[in-house]
Amino acid sequence: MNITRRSFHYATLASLAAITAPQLGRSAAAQTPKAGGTLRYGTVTEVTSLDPHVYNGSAWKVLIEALYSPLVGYAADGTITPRLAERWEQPNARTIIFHLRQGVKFHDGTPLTADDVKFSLERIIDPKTAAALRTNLIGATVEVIDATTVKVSQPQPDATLLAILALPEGAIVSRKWIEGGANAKTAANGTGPFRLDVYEPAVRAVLKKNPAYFVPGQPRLDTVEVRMIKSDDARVNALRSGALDMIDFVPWKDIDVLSRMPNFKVDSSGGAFMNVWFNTAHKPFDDPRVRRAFAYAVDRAAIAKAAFFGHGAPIFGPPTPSDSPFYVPDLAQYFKHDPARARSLLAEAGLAKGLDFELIVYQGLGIYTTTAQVIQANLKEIGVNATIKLVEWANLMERKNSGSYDAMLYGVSMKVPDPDAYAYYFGAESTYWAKPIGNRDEVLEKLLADGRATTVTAERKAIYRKVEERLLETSPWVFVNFREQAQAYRRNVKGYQHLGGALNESSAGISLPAMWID
Amino acid sequence: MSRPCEPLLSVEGLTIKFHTGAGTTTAIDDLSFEVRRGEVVCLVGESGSGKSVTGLSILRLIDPPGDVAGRVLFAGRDLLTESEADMTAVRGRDISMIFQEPMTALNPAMRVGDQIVEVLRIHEQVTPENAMARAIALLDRVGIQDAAVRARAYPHELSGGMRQRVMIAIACAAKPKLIIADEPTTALDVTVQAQVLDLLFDMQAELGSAMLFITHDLGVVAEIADHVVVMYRGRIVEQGPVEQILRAPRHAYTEALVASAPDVDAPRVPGRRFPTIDVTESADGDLPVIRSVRPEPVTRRAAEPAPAGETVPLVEIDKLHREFILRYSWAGRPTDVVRAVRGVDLAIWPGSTVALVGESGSGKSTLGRCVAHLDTPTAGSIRFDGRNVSALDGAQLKRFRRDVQTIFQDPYASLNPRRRIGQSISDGLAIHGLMSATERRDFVADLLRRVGLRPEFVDRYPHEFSGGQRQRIAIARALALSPRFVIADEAVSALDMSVRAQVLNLLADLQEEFGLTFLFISHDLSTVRQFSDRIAIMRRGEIVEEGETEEIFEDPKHEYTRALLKAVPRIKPGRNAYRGKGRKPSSATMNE
Amino acid sequence: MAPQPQTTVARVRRSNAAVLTAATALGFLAALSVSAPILIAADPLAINPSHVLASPDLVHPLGTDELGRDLLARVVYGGRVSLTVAAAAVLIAGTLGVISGVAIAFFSPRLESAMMRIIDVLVSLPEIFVAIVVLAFLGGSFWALIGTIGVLYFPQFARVAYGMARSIRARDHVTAAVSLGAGRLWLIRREILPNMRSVIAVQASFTFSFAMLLEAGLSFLGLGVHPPTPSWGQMIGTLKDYIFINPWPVLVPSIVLFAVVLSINVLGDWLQDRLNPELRR
Amino acid sequence: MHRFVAHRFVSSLITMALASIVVFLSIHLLPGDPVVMVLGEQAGADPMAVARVRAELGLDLPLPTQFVRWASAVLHGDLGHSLRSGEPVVAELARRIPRSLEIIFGGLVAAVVFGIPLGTIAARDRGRVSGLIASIVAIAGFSAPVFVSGIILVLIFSLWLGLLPSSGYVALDDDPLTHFACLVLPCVAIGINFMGVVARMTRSSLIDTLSKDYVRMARAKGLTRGQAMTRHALPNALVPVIAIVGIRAGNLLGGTVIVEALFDWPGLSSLLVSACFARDYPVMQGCLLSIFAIFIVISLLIDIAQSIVDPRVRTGTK
Repeated sequence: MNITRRSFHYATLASLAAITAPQLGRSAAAQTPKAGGTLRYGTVTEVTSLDPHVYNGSAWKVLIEALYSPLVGYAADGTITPRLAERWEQPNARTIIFHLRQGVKFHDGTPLTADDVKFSLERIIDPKTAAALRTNLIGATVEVIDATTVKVSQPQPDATLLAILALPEGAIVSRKWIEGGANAKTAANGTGPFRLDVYEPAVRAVLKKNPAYFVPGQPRLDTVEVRMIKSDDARVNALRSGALDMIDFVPWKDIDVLSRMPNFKVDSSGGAFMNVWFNTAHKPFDDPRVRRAFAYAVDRAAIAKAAFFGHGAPIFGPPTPSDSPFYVPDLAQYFKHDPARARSLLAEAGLAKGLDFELIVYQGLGIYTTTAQVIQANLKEIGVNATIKLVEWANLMERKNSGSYDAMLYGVSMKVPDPDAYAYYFGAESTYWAKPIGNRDEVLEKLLADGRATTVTAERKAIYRKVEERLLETSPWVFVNFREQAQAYRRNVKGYQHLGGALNESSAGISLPAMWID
Repeated sequence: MSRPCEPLLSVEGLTIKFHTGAGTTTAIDDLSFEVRRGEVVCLVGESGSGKSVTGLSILRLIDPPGDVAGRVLFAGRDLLTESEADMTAVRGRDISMIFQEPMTALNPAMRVGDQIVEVLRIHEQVTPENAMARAIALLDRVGIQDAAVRARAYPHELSGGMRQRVMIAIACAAKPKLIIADEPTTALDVTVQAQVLDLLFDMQAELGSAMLFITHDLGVVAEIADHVVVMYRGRIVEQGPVEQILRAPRHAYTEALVASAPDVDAPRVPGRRFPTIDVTESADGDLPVIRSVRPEPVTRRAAEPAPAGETVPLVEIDKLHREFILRYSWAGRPTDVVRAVRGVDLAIWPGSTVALVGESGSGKSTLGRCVAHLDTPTAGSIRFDGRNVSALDGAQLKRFRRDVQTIFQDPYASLNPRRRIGQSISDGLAIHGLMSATERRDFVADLLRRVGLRPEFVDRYPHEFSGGQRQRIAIARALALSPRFVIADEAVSALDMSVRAQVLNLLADLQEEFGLTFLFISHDLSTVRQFSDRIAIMRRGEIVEEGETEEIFEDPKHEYTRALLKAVPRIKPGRNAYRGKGRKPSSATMNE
Repeated sequence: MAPQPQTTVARVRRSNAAVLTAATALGFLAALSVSAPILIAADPLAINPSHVLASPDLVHPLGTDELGRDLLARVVYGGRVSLTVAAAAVLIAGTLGVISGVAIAFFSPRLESAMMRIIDVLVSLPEIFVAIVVLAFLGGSFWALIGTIGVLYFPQFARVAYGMARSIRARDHVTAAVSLGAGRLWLIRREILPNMRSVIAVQASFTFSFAMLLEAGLSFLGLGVHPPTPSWGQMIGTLKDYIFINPWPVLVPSIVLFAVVLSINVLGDWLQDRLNPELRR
Repeated sequence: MHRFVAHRFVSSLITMALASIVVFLSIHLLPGDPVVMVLGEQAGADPMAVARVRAELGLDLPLPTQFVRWASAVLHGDLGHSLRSGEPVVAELARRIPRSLEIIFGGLVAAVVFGIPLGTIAARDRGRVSGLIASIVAIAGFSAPVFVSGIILVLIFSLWLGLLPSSGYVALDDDPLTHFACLVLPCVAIGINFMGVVARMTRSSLIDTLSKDYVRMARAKGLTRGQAMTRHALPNALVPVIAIVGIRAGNLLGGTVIVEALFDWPGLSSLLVSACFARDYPVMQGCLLSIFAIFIVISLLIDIAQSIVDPRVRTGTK
């Protein structure tokens, strides 16, 4: 649900970044990059804060990725690469030691030190910051070993630590700058390939090349102009009329339209996924049979076609992309569209006559209302009357946090390429979904704890298979479909690599230093 | 008086038809008359007679024009066939026009000087500076003091009389050969009317123009006209020299019209009724049969008003003040106060009629409203039947509301357009919970008969009635509660002369029958002489003179009363008070 | 002033063809909406994901929407919603506005100006803000939508009613009723209200068209009726997204809405013209 | 005249004070918690974090205290800081208001330029086909939802003809030409919508004025029909039109959400709406307060404009 600038937390999910366009990389390599030029980029997100630790929508990720650098980062193929740390070692499952690059300077000219790293990570952990990565790093300690060496330790073994620190939200900020009273929401001082030239919250940001960037030859662009255009039509029309070079979040209806046009290229891949959330404390949704009945009733293919114009792969099993190492093929067809089965499950639960309930739906986006209407029609087939209640975001949040809902349609974005994300989604202590409604599944809790404690991939695969089986059996959510997130750009924009899964939102940020205008 | 031979304007067989959703109406039917050089022709008629349409159609200013037939020859050209461009050259330069309402006929958003300049610059090649100089000279000529300053004024900053002077200046600016004046003085007070007429004919004499003067007022006709054209329902019923028309009218309508005009110089005869016009509609759509009716005087009066001193007055007004605060200062103190009524004392004896006479703004209506308890005096007291009116409440106020009724000036506004007249008349009974529904119906039918209307009208709406009929309905409504005291606030001013006489007669009859006491508020001295027992003359919030009717008329004490009396136009043919006297404008500037 | 029938320009009626057309169109649509369940066989809620955004064919005379629902059925049923919302909102706004406007005109001068201040505040509040506030409190629903639009337009009625009530109160026939002993209630019921009916009717006709457009605007912002219930505004707001895929579906509700608003305005204009001499004060 | 305007001004200030209380209350009583919006999806559900941030923002104080704090800050020219961006609200408003005024002004100019002639034709030719057509064209302008007419404008002028940018905002000092090019479509969209109101008002006011004696008088002076119309009838007929244009301009301040969204014009309306959805109290209050203030200024301007056109207003005799 990372579409708008609403604040979301990151999440980790059992998937490494998927490369959807390897051919792109080849064609890009075949051409000679040019230096200079301006990229005009239109984004749906109205970024209202540039604080690199507090999530502020997908374009925020792009911006902070361009302005700041984390210790390590993701390469276009999803592997972890050096950023501010030129190398690192992992002495045990709880600890990582980072060796910083020499001579890196912040945009204001102050040199980067280990102390800045300690400050930054502690700032993330500090509850006052309300940082995106806080829950992942709670309890972690940061030790400055020398001016260029930092040790990060977790109290328990943590397989996800490096993956977490490689996210853009793990940005390193200057202690001096922050403690000097700078407003990190409206200004930026990082070590990234670009520096902030102009910024108007929710309207635009202009980035200029950072000549002192630590990667030689990058960035290639002189200027990146980011325009925040919430209206889908306005954004698409701006691209079509040549006012923009590239847009994110291409509306699904326009993906095919733009693809057919000769001067535009559209890259898309699965990102966030849509779900029906139940309040398992409310009758009759405390009964797994009822929830499973819903899961059988929903016609995911119809939704993919109607709401996403074919650009939303149905999720019949767990929400793990097929290119993930944690993908389990035999679970992938778990819930097929089967109204008869759904009816019999309802009958088993004593609801042969059907039931009435209210489906809470966000009002601000067409895909939600369209999806909700298909679900409503599907449920009608099994005798369930769903009343769609459209609410604005603030209301949705309030309902989510107070548990005042029977069921709601909710989009979940993948933020971290690790299956530990399940703990965030379903863990009893996570305020994301389970805690406000008091949902606790001891079986699941145990599995999730095990999964986090081991770093051996084979063991983790086995554990997370059980996690997924358990989730499908109990169906606290009905997984509906992946939302393809697409970027469209003019053919003369080169060097862009579209990434899937959890890195989807960061694609533009990761590609930006290498991009150029032909 | 013989007519000059050469016709300046010759209207021949003018016929105008309008097409409306309801069908075709003939506004003007086969009209022919002439206006010769230097002559004053009066077009006389009651409302709806087509006299104003005639004036406008000469200049082709009717919008939309309708179907026009006939010829309008002006200096040998047929204006009806001229091109629109040629007409614009005629308008204002050859023929100019003066309208009735100077407030609405002057552009409220334009300085008066500019409005004069405009007409000069349309018709002559003059520089703006010269035009303005001439405009100021003209303003000076029409008797506006400080003309250079007043030229920069907006119409609303001038008094009614001054505005009409500006109109005259505009009309005369291009030295037209013919001036069409459409009721130019009707909206003015009688004293101002005299001055404006004075000026108008002064200017006419100076320019040597001819004039087509449209009016309903025979008094004015008598004073100004050479030749009179009498119109009725779009047709000319009679025309001729003024002496002939007024002294020896040939047509019954003219005769009735002359007879029904009140004569301010005729002494009061108690019980006498005004002559009226009787109209019998003919079946074939032709003109109705018209005759003049002179009712016999009512010899016996039911209740001769008790002379002063013998009984207690029904209404006693004591040092009454009424101030209107238009603006407050920041501190909440009034900064702009109009003192409408200033220390009025007046007593009204039971069964009598007191006429309160004054010009506009004299405070007479405010006084009436205070007496009717429709307005609250600032100071002083009004006692009705011994009780202080301002202190009335509850049952006493309810009783007062039954005892005191008001008849208003405008019969078009005083009846609720959304209520059947039967409802309107019986509203008072319903409010006071008198009688059952059937009784009320019978009672209303009776009342309607009594005021001279057919009982079947009970379910009709006001718009189905003529002005005179509506005023009768308003009277019936006022009488439904059997009041003791009736305030008639300009109750006949809006009515045509013939209807006015009928309504006045009705009021007099009703007074006899029910022993009513009247406060008769009017600006018109000519009607009150016959009608009232006593007269109070009001001016600027004060009563300047009060006394028996005949005393006031025969021996006015106050200078203002005398001025008022003198200004009333007399229907004495041949008097021609304003013609050719070549008076200096200085006399016309008084009292402005 | 004496009546001057001769200066009242003969009232010209605009060629009544436009009015007639407008009235016929409205009447036809209203009749269609009322009798929708009898006339329209198709279910406006039945989805068909394999036949979306279709142009007219034999099965779907007006094509289908983004979920493959029959557009004819949806336009007709949507008309019921849109017309009901607008009518009910106008009714609420009119009733509240007339009551408060007339009441204020009868208050003491101090209270009168205080109340008018409050009305001024309501008028200057941005529509969208009011809509968000009301919907946040009531949650989006059919009735909340009616309430929102009603609340938004009530101050305008209040102003008109207030002005009319004051001007009518100064007329002689009201004074005459006072002098007959009529109380406030009598005056309001029999003298004031009947005489402002026509002006209120004109205001209502214009408000009706504004209400329809506002419904559309709120639907555009996702603040309208809840799907799958169709309303014209909501249909336009949704279908306009697909204009590059198939421009036909969005045209259907747009043209209908346009025609209705146009018709109402033509009628309103005509009504105002007819009343114009009455309005002259 | 001065007194008249001053009086209006003072009573407007009272209105504004009243309005700010209404606004403050309605905003603070809204369901939906700004703290949750600040904290986001996850932390927002943590009661401890919520309580802490609430206290930090002073939102835990009793409402009257909060109001007094806010009001006294406002009197010192401080509208607080945005909960989302941390920017001073004043700075945000200073950027947004001129842009809003720009499209509103442009829209009104377009509306007046097209609306007054249409209304004049409709009044002059009442009862004729030309008048009917003018009326219908005018009405048609606001019979289409602005998002439909806006899209049609983009389709024609931007995507088909390629004459104008489909959307966007460029600062005047960055690129004046593009700035005005971007301005055209939103202004036309507002103008088309509003043209009908102007035309209709002009029409009914003019019909009224044309029956006035002074128009006839003007023609009796020898002016042509057209001269009488332009010199005498129109100036007087425009008095109520000015009022409606002004009031409408005020309404547009918070009423151009759809146009701003459609044309990506970052004005006041979209700020207000996004602040509303995010429950960014200081920004909401700042927006509404400035809308009220501009409303007051506009109504003063209306008074002044009317008094220029109609001298009767000046002396208050009307």
